Formats: sequence, structure tokens, C-alpha cells
Amino acid sequence: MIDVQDLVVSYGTATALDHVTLTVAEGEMVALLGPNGAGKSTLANTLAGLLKPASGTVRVGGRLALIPEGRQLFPDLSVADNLALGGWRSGQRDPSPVYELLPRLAELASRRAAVLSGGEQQMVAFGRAMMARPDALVVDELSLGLAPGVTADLAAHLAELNRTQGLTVLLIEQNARLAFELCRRAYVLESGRVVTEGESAELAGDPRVASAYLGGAIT
Amino acid sequence: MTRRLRLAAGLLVAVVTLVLPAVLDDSALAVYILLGLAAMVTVGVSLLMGYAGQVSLGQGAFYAIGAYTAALLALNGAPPLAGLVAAPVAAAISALVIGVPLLRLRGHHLAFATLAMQLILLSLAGQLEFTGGDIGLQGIPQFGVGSFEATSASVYAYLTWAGLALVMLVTHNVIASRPGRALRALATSETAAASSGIPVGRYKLVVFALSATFAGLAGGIYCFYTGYVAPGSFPVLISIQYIVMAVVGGLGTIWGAVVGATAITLLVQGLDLLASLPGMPTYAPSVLSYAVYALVLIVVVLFMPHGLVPAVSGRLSRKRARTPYR
Amino acid sequence: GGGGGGSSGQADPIKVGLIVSLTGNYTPLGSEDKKAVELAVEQVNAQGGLLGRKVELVTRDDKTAPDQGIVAYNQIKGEIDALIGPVFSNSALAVEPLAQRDKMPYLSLAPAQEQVEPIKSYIFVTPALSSMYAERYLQYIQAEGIKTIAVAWDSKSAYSVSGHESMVELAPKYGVTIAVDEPYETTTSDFSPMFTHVRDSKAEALVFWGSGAPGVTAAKQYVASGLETPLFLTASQASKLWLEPMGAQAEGMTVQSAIGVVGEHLPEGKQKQVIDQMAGPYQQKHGYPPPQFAQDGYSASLLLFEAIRKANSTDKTKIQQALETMDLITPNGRFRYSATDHSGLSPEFISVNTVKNGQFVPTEWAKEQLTKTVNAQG
Amino acid sequence: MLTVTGVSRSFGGVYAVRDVSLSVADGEVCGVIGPNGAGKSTLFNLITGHLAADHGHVSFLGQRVDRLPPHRRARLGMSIVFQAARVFRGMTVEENVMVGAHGHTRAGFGSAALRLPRHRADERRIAAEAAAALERVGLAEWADRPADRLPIGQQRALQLARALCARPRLLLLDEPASGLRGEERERLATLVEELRAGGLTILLIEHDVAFVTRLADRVVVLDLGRVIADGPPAEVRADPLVLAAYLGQAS
Amino acid sequence: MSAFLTYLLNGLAVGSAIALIASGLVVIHRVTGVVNFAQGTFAVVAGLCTSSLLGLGFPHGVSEVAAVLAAALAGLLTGLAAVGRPGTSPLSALIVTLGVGVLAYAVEIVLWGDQPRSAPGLAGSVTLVGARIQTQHLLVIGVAAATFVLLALFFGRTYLGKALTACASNPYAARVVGIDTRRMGLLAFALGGLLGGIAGVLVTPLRPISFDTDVTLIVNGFAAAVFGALTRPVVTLAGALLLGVAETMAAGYGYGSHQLEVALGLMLVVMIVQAGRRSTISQEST
Ligand SMILES: Nc1ncnc2c1ncn2[C@@H]1O[C@H](COP(=O)(O)OP(=O)(O)OP(=O)(O)O)[C@@H](O)[C@H]1O
Ligand SMILES: Nc1ncnc2c1ncn2[C@@H]1O[C@H](COP(=O)(O)OP(=O)(O)OP(=O)(O)O)[C@@H](O)[C@H]1O
Ligand SMILES: CC(C)C[C@H](N)C(=O)O
Ligand SMILES: [Mg+2]
Ligand SMILES: [Mg+2]
Repeated sequence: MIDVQDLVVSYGTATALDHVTLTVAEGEMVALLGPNGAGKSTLANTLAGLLKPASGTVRVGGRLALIPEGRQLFPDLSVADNLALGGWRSGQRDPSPVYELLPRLAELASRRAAVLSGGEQQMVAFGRAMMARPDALVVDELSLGLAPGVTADLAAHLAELNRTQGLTVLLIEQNARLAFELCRRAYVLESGRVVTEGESAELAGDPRVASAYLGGAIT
Repeated sequence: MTRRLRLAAGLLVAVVTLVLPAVLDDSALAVYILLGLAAMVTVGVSLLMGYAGQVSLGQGAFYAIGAYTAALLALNGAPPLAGLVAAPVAAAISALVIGVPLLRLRGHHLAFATLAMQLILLSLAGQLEFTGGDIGLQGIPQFGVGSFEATSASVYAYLTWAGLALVMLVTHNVIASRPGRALRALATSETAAASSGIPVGRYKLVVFALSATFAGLAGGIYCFYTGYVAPGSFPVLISIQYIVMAVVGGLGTIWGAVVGATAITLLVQGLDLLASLPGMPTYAPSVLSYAVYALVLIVVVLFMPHGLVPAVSGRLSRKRARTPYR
Repeated sequence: GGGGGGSSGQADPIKVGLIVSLTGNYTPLGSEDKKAVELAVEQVNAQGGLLGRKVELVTRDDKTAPDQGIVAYNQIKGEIDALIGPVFSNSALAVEPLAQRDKMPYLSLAPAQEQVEPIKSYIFVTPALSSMYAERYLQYIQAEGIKTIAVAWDSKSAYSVSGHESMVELAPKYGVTIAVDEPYETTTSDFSPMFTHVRDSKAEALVFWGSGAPGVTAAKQYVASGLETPLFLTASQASKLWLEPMGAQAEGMTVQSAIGVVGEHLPEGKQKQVIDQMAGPYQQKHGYPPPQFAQDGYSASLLLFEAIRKANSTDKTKIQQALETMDLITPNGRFRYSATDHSGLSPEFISVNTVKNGQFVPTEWAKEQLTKTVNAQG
Repeated sequence: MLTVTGVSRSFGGVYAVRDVSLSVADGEVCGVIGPNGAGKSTLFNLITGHLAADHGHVSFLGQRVDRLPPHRRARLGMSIVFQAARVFRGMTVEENVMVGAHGHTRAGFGSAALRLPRHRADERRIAAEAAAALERVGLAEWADRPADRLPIGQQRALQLARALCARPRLLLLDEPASGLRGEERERLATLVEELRAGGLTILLIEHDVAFVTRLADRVVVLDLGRVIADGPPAEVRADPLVLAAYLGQAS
Repeated sequence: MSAFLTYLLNGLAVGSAIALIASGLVVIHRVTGVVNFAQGTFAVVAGLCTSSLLGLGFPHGVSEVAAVLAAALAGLLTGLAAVGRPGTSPLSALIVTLGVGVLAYAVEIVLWGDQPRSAPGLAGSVTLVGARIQTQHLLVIGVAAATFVLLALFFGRTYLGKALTACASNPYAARVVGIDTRRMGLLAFALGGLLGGIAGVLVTPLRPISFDTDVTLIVNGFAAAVFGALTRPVVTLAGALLLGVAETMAAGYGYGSHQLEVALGLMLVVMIVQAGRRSTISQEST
């Protein structure tokens, strides 16, 4: 479904992705880990067609939606309109399925996105991506700013969609425990290169990965 | 650029600046002086817009206030030097007074408000008795100090470029220091700036006044050089022209203002010469000068979006995103 | 500068500076001036030039901006022998002190009163001053038996401000009361309040001072408003610039003009001859009769040439002296400059016309007056 | 140090913060948790003066501050790290941090324009202080980079450095750990511990409950704009009200 | 009383004409974030076209529609220059539109000369409740009202309108959801051209148009559009009407030479009062 071969992306003279190869099979959920500045967001943007590769190939089968880093809502539009525009490609205009999943958004439907709290904005970003009825979803930081309960709900929902509809997911996530729980396979990106890849269980056991990504005070 | 190279370039510019008034003829000197005056105002615009993120579409008003102040004083018998000193002071005070209500506005609102301010001011100047109405003030005495009287254009050229050097030095010192950082910070986020203890309102007012001071000084010199001040000398279009100069030269660099002012002034004067060649069909001058001016402007802005100076000095990468006017 | 007379070589041309608006608001005025001055230069050169030398124009654009006028002046002042100056009053006023300082004979194309009050020895004006237009209208108004008028004026145009002032000042002398005194702005796009005021007053005529766009806008809205009070316009409207956009709506309106504009209605004589000397070639070259502004440019050229001839030199002081004793008939009328009069014209050379079939036709009163004027000069 | 008494703030009829009272003692680290939209960030804005309260008042260092504008409160010693990154574009990382020192330095336009000796001394001191702050948050080697190009995580660290450069008495952190992975979180936690040890008073909003539990002496729980619990972390975590409103099944 | 009504009605008409210019500014800014200083040019192009076409003997209706389409084309071309190149910042684009406006001067002078032109519109005037108003003024009021109702509905209610709004609100996010921001920008410019064209066609019979009339048009239009934050059609309309009525009232009640000061001053005061009501943080929030 997502097939990245030998991808190089740079900003001016600075290379952000350096010969990255990565695949996500149809119906698979894969995690992407890496420290700040590793190039995760760069990869996400390239997959969504927002950045041009300097070399290498990116192939995506089917419709891909992106939950971008930092929410990136339309601040001047209402929550309902933000969601509706998520359906620009799919033609879905009615946000009620999203309201079912995230009832809080139904309460906020007519509020301007700019005044939402951080977590509320993240919910809208999630809902907006869902409106695209994607075959594949790239999530750049799912849990960012979300209360633990909400994160759990969304994770469960992702798993459910994956199970029932075969949604392909590439999950960029700082909460490695959550990522490993959700995804069977994971890649670790550092300084624009893939340094490790493998089964989640395996990686969680890798002392280097554990100290870098599982350490600290994570719930 | 290395330090030594930059020093050498600076020296070269200084020498050329000093030599030019001695070798240029009257015709070229006139351009040289107006160019320096435009640059002086544009440095202020660049400080205000490129660093502090506040837009003024009415900078010409302060130019006018400076000019009128000096003219009125000189015509009423004050020594020209007093007029020249009073010009920037009067402009600064006006900016402080006008700025208190106006600077509560941001972005386009501020842009419009400054534009409206200039229109209103000019309109008043055109109707009041003591400003000479629409006819303006004529026969302003020459600039002079003591018994010395500035009769030749080269004196005005030195005065102008000394003023410009002063303005550039002050701007340079300000932006690279505590108040300058505060200005650049509030351009991005007034909230975050205030959280760092910056009195945002006061700083905006001060930088507004500072840029007005530069314009006022230029206005003072202008009034003595031309000997004539009227509302028609300060149309709103010149305020827009200053912005064009600042953007073409490169916002957020001091030299950008000077280079922009130079480029635009020379372009305009060059086209003017073409226009008055004998035997030109009636519409040719305007058509030619409008077309060439517009095309050069469009091409420069599209292909050097950060302005001439960054494009040439190749430091483009560092100056991105310094365009808070959105 | 070409100071000395013949000694510096016969081939040296006489250089005449011309600063007019070739871009900016007053382009239409400036370009007419330029055409006319070029025509005059062509004609004088065809007759062998002046003092045996060719005349050469040095033209600059003031961009309808005073500071650009000064730039232009500073650029050419070193090479010219005399200057025909800007049509835009503000530019003219900006350049004149410099010209005076440099003792540069200067013929102005702008009508502003301030140019000759006080008199500056080197500055001479060619168009009729706005005060003359004001006085002429008052004469006409008195002759028509009108007692009460309304006056509208553009508070942002020097020409119209001083015209209005003179009118207010002179009205009592002609037994006229001003019932409505209505300022407006150059950018005004709706004149209905003015027409309402006029309708509600006793005014028997509305005199409208202004140049450029407002002249057309107001006149058109006047037609639409259905106001019965006759509309009187000043010489700023005496050209195709106003006639064309007005079209049929202009019919019957009253418009002032310089005598040259109505040359064909004059009796034969010196005046008509001078007018035709320019009007014919001009029409031939440009396809339309010379408008008001062209008359000014041509008249200024004739005055300057005559002064150089009389001075028999291009010495600036001598030219100035020649100008101060000038008595010459031009398309604008007969100029009699003196040490105390640098305008030289009088209201008698102004015609009051009505628009008929898209033409300015002198009123009966004007025809009579002009005939008197022309005959008086022989 | 800080006392908030009965503050409320509504937006178009909807209460974001409703009659909240809380006080923070000298040297205390106080955690603030609660569901999304509970009013935590709004509370911070009321404390720092970026929003005006409809009712109630705020005292800081024994002085009423509710009428003071944000920059005056900052000068009294409040420093905030916002939830959304607010770095100053077009300035380097170092310059961003130097801005933080604004409140406790004096050199104004005049002395800057004239480059008075006092001003130069000030500049040197500010630069040194900024360097130290950058070192502390681990951004030293990024000092000369344009700040707006930093990845999200570093932008957060940068804001923290800027806040520290202000020599705060009270530090308000709005989700400082979000966007940080394990190792980086650990470093942040250590830094906060150090700061606490240095006597700094801290108010900390965080959704990472373990992070809060580890660092906070006391936790305040907000829900729908009200305080629903206030006490030591362990106690609060066991509070059924909190469990229902916030922690749910996920903790 | 009837004088007051006359001033009011005429003021509304003047305001409506301003509103039409402002509408194009709003549309373009709302979609691209660019302040289009060539907006007055579109009106000028349409006005000059109408006058030529009518002069060539084309009937009313055909001439006006063709002129409006020409203005829309001018809008599209301006858009290509201003937002056609990816990565042009709104400020650069603004300067480009200034450049386009000046370039248009050259083209207009070649095609139409530099002298003002006019075109006949609806002749005569009507009397409404004792107030006299030109028929053409009524037409302007009617068209402006219809335009603004349609615009408000378009941006407020339709999906396309929202997608267009999204482009300026957050261009990156617009691309994330798959909106082609460049195409939308061009669409907005064409629409802006169309609206400018309508303004030009309606105004030409009322006041002569020459190549540089755009300056006057844009100053008033900009004032009104800024009043509506360059994004809100209804507030813009209110601003324009306020401006128009203030000007006419000033002239009506004896301040004819201070129209500009009165009208602009009033706008300023209202804006400043409004600004005092908003807090910084809610204007800045991300
Ligand atoms: N617009 C840009 N211009 C220049 N460099 C950039 C730009 N955006 C990102 N970079 C650089 O590219 C590199 C990769 O950045 P990216 O945002 O992809 O990292 P990331 O892995 O998503 O980090 P984080 O975990 O903080 O989100 C970083 O070094 C960053 O500084
Ligand atoms: N300017 C505003 N206008 C309208 N509603 C607002 C405004 N600011 C905040 N709100 C609302 O107030 C509530 C509280 O917001 P706040 O940002 O304080 O939440 P929070 O507790 O910080 O949430 P999170 O954990 O998601 O960041 C939210 O429902 C938000 O939508
Ligand atoms: C009659 C015109 C030549 C007057 C001109 N509009 C001026 O004010 O200078
Ligand atoms: Mg990232
Ligand atoms: Mg929050």
C-alpha cells in the first residue's frame, strides 16, 4: 500500500531524508519512531505529496490521509466546516460519523477552530482525516496533547478500523509503548536514515530502543 | 561574507559616497540627493515593517511633517539649523500622538489607518491658512549655519548622506541589541513577547516614532533643498513607493532599504530621461515608463522574493520568513 | 549656458526648456502644451530660427509632482536660455523661486494667482488667471440680469480655490449675491447634496469651478438631477476632454474659454490671423482643433520668441527686460506685460460660450464683447 | 507565592474557567491535569494576564496583580511556556532566548543607538545568561540556527530556555513534555527536578500522568472549568471523581 | 426631511459603488491572503471596454457583459502573476499586484488614450418618498445588494465557498486535505476581476473613468474592505455604506470640503473602538 524506495528529500542544501526505504503492506499498522529532527514529519509530508522527493520513489495505492503535526486546522472555520473539508477528496460532507466517535466534537461543532483547546484541536484533526475515508492513514503524533482517555479511545478506534475495514496505518508516535501496542512492526529513523526495523516485540526488547523510547515517565 | 571583505566593501561604499557629490553635475546631484532622502525614509520603513512587523502606508505624512516644520520655522525667521533639528523632533512627537490610538490596530487595519492619516493630514494642510493651503510654502531660505549658506547642491548631497549614515548607524545599533530583539520578537507574537516582559504597546510606539524621526529628518533636508513644500509633494503614492523600495531591496536588512531606494530612484529617473527625448509620440513617455517600471518590479519581486540584497549576498536562507505583513 | 549673443558661433542653437506633465494626473494638459510648443518651434525654425540660430527644445516631465518639477529644473537649468514652465500650478510654484534665484526668464503655463502676487521679476504667466475668469463671468451674469448665484468649487485645486475667492470678492461690485457657496473635493463622486442645496435656494445660475474629472461627473449628474438652474462652467472644461465624455448631455451648457478656442467666430483681423496660424497646422497634424492648453503653450512660445527677437540676444536679463515691455497678440489674446503686470492679459479676452452640436459657440453677448475687444486692437 | 481566588472566565456564555481557587506555595511544584477543554490553558492565561478574568482575583508575591498587563506580571517573575510553540521567527535560537532576559535588563533605545558602555556590558551579560539557559535544556549546539526551522520538540525546549532566561520566580509549563519521546522526557523531568531543587515554584500542566505524579508535590484536577480535586498525587489518582472524569480506563 | 432622505439614499448609492470594489478585494484576500492593489484596475478596464464597445455600436447588455468578462480575464491574468508561482508570499504578491496595476496603465493608454471616458447608463432619475435619486444609482444599490447576498451565501453556506476560505485560512492544511490552492487562488482572482468589472460597468455612467481612476477607487474600496477585515462580506458592505453615507451627509450639511476627513476619520474611530474590544491572545491563537 505504501512503498518508499531509496527516498531522498532535502530542504535547500540540508538533507532531511537520506535514502529511506520503507513499506507498509495493505491492512498493516506500522509505527515510525525517532528522535526530534529525525525526519519523521518530512516523510509524512512526502507521502501526502506535499514535498517533492529529490530522488527515489514514493508509491501509495489508494487514498491516503494525513493527520499533520501540530493539528493544522483551518482556524477561521467552524469545527463542522473543518470536518466537512476533510471530505474534499472523498465527497463525504456529513460529519455525523465523526461525532459518534468523538462526541465532544458535536458539542463544539459551531465553534471557531482557533479558540479550541489543544486537545480539542487534535480531535478535530483526527476527525478531519477520517472524513477522507482513507485507505491509508499517516498519523503524525496521535497522542499529542490528548488526555489519556481520549488517546486510548482513538487508538482503539484505529485498531478497529484496521481490523474491520483493513485501514493501513503508518503511526508516528512519541509514546513508544502505545505505538508498540498498536503496531506489529516498527521502523526507527535517526538523522534521516532508517537505523532499525522489525517486529514491535523484538524492538521493545532491544535495550537501545528501550532506553531511548520507553524510558522516562510514560504512562 | 568574511569580516574583512565586509569591511572593505563598507569602506568602498563610504569613499564612493563621499566622492560622488564632488564629481556629479547638478542634474545628477539632484537625483543623488532625492535618492538619499528616499533611502532615509525607507530605512525607517524597513525598521518598522521588516523588523517590528508593523506596516505604515503613511510614512509620507512624517516626511511632510518634517518638511513643513522646517519650512515654517525658516520662513518665520528661525535659523535653518533650528528648523533642521526641529523637523525630526516634530515628526517623532506627531508619531507618538498619532500612534497611541492607531497602534491599537494591527496588520491591514494599521496599514489602512496610516494611509487614512496621511490623506487626512494632507487634506488639512491643503486647507489651512498657515500651511499655505494647496499652494504650499514657497521661497524657503537656503540651509545654512551661522554665516555659511548652502548654495550649491553638493552641500545638500553631503548633508543628505551624512543623515543617511546616521540613520543607518542608529538602526544597526538598535536592531542588534536588547530593544531590537524585543521589536523583532513582537513582530511574530505579541503574546509571547509580553510574556518575556516586553511592554509591547510602548515598544511599538517607540519604533513608530523612530521611523517617523528618520522620515522627519529627510523632510527637513528636502524642504531646504527644494525651497518649496506643498501637499502635492507628498502624495500617498510616495508612501507606497517606500514600501516597494524596502521590499525590492530586501526587508529585514538595512542595506536592503538603501539598495531598494537606489534601484527604484535610478529606474524612475532613467525612464524620465527616456520619456523626454525629443520626437517621442505623445503617449510614448507614459507608456514606456509605466511598462518598464511595472515589469522590472514584477520580475524582481517574483524572482528575488527576498529582495535584491539577500539575493546578491546569498544569505537568503537566513532571512526567510521575515515578512510578518500577512 | 549660452549666455552671450552672436559671438559664440552662428551654429549654436537657442535652447528653450520645457517642463510639463507628461505622466501623472495632468498628462492630458501637459501633452497638449508640448504639442503646441513643438509646433511653434517648428514654425520658427522653418522661418530660419531666431537671431539666425535654430531653436531647440529641452523637454522634461514633472510627472504632475512639484518635487519632480524641481528635479527636472535642476537638471536642465545649466543648459537652457529660458524656460516654459509647468502647467500644474503646484509644480510651477515650486520651480519659480528657483528660476527667480537663477534669473531664468520663465513663462508659466499655470493659471495660479499666487505666481504674480507678489510679482517676481523673471516670472511671467500665459494663461488667464482664475480671477479673470471669475470677473468675466460676473460681467456676463450682470448682463444677463442675474442677481443671485450659487458657486461650487473644488477645495483641493488651487485654480478653483482662487477662482472662487475672486468671485466672492468681486460679486458685490457687479450687484450679485452668492446664495450657495459649496466646496467639494476632487474625488467627490456624488454631487446630489450640492444640487439639493441649489434647488432649495434662490440661485438663478450655478457656477462650477473645477478641473478634470469632477467637471464631467458633476455636469452629468446635473443633467440627471433635472435641476433647472443653468450650469456655468469655467475654462477648464473648454476642451474635448470635457466635451467628449459629456456627449449630447453637454448641449446648452455654458462654458468659458480663451479667445483662441472660438477663433472662427471672430471678425477678420490680427487676432483671428494669429489664432489661425496655429489652429490650422495643429488641426492638420493632430486631427482636432487646439484645445485651451495648446493655446497656452503656443502663446508662451510666441511671447518668448518675440522677447528674444526684441532683446536681440539670449542674455537672460535682456530677455526679461524685453518681456516687461512686451505687447503682443497671441491666440490667448493681447499680452501687455509691464513691471507691475506679469499676467498681461485682461478679462476681455475670455469668451463665454454655449455648447451647440458639440461645439463651443460664443453667446451673443460674448460675440459682441469679443468683437469690441478685437476691433480695439486693430 | 500565588493565590488564585474565585476566578471565572466565559466565552460567549460558555464557562471555560468557573470559580477556580488555588494557591501555590513557595518552592512547590503543582501539577494541573484534566480532560481536554477543561480550562487548564485558560487558567494559565488568566494567571499571566493574557486574558482578563470576569470575576475573581489573582495575587502574586502577596500583591494583587489582576489589573497588571502581562509584561508587568512577567517582570514580577512569572514565566510561561505556552502549549502551542510560539518561537520568534526570523531570529536565531540564541536571540530567541536572549529575548527572555528582557524583563530584568534595562538598556533602551537610547543607549542601544549610542552603544553606551553600560549597554555593551548588558549585552554581554544577556548573552552569557542565554548560553547558560541553552546549555541547560540541551540546545547549546543549535544556538545559531534560525529558530523557526527547529523540529517541534526543540521548539519546546527553546521556549523553556527563554522562560528560564527571564529568571522566573514562578514557572508555568503548559504540556512541556508533549512531542517528546522517552529519553527527552527523562531529560526534561530531570531538569524540572533540578529547578525545584533550586527553589523555583512551578505550575505544570501535563497529560502524562506518570510525569506529573513523579514531579508534582500536589495535583489540581480541573473538569469543565472547575476544580474537582486538589491534593497529593497519590491521593488524587485514587479519587473516584478524577478516575471517572479524566483518567478513565487508560491509567 | 426630504433633504435628509436624499442625502441618505445617495449616500447609500455611493457606498454601494464602493462596496462593489471592496467585494473583489474581500474575495481575493479571503482566498489567497493577498491584498489586491490591482482591484481598481479591473473596474477601469471594464469601464473603458464598455465605453468602447458602446461607441462601436454594440447594444447595451452585450457591451456590459463583454466588458465584465474582459475584467474577469484581467483578474485571471493578475492572478497568474501574483499567485501563479508557488511560494510567492502574500506580501510579494501584493507588490506584484501593484506592478500589474501600473502595467495596466501602459496597456490602457495604448488602447484608450489617457483621457477620461464615459458611457451612458440608465437615464433620468426617480423620486422616492420625496427624495430624488438617479436611476443609475438605484441600479448600483440593487446590484450591490444582490452581490453581497450572493457572496455571503456563497462563502457562508456553500462547500466550495468554504474550501476557498480554507485556502487562505491555512494553505498548508488546505493542501493536506487535497485542495489545489493555486487553482483556487486563480479562481478567486478571476472572480475578483468579475466583481471589479461589474463595479466598473456600473460606475462609468456616473463618473468618467480614465486609466488612473483606479487610485481613487481602491482607496475607498480598501477602507471598506479593511473594515470587514478583508474577509467578511457583510461587514465590508456595512463599512462601505458607512463611508458613502458619511461622505454625502458631510457634503449635505456643509462640510463639502471635509468629506474625506469626515468619512475616513469616522472609519478610523470605529476600527479603533472595535480593536480595543479584542484581546491579543485570541487574535493570535494558532
Ligand atoms: N522547512 C524547513 N526548512 C529547512 N529545514 C527543515 C524544514 N523543516 C524541517 N527541517 C529540518 O529537517 C529535519 C527533519 O525535520 P522533521 O520535522 O521531519 O523531524 P521530525 O522527525 O518530525 O521531528 P519531531 O519529532 O520534532 O517532529 C530537521 O533537522 C529540521 O530542522
Ligand atoms: N477564545 C475562546 N473563545 C471561545 N472558547 C474558548 C476560547 N478559548 C478557550 N475556549 C474554550 O474553553 C475551553 C477550555 O479551553 P482550554 O484551552 O483552557 O482547555 P485545556 O484544559 O487547556 O485543554 P487541553 O488539554 O486540550 O489543552 C475549551 O472548550 C475551549 O474550546
Ligand atoms: C485650467 C487649468 C490649466 C488649471 C489646472 N487644473 C491647475 O490647477 O493648475
Ligand atoms: Mg515531526
Ligand atoms: Mg491546553
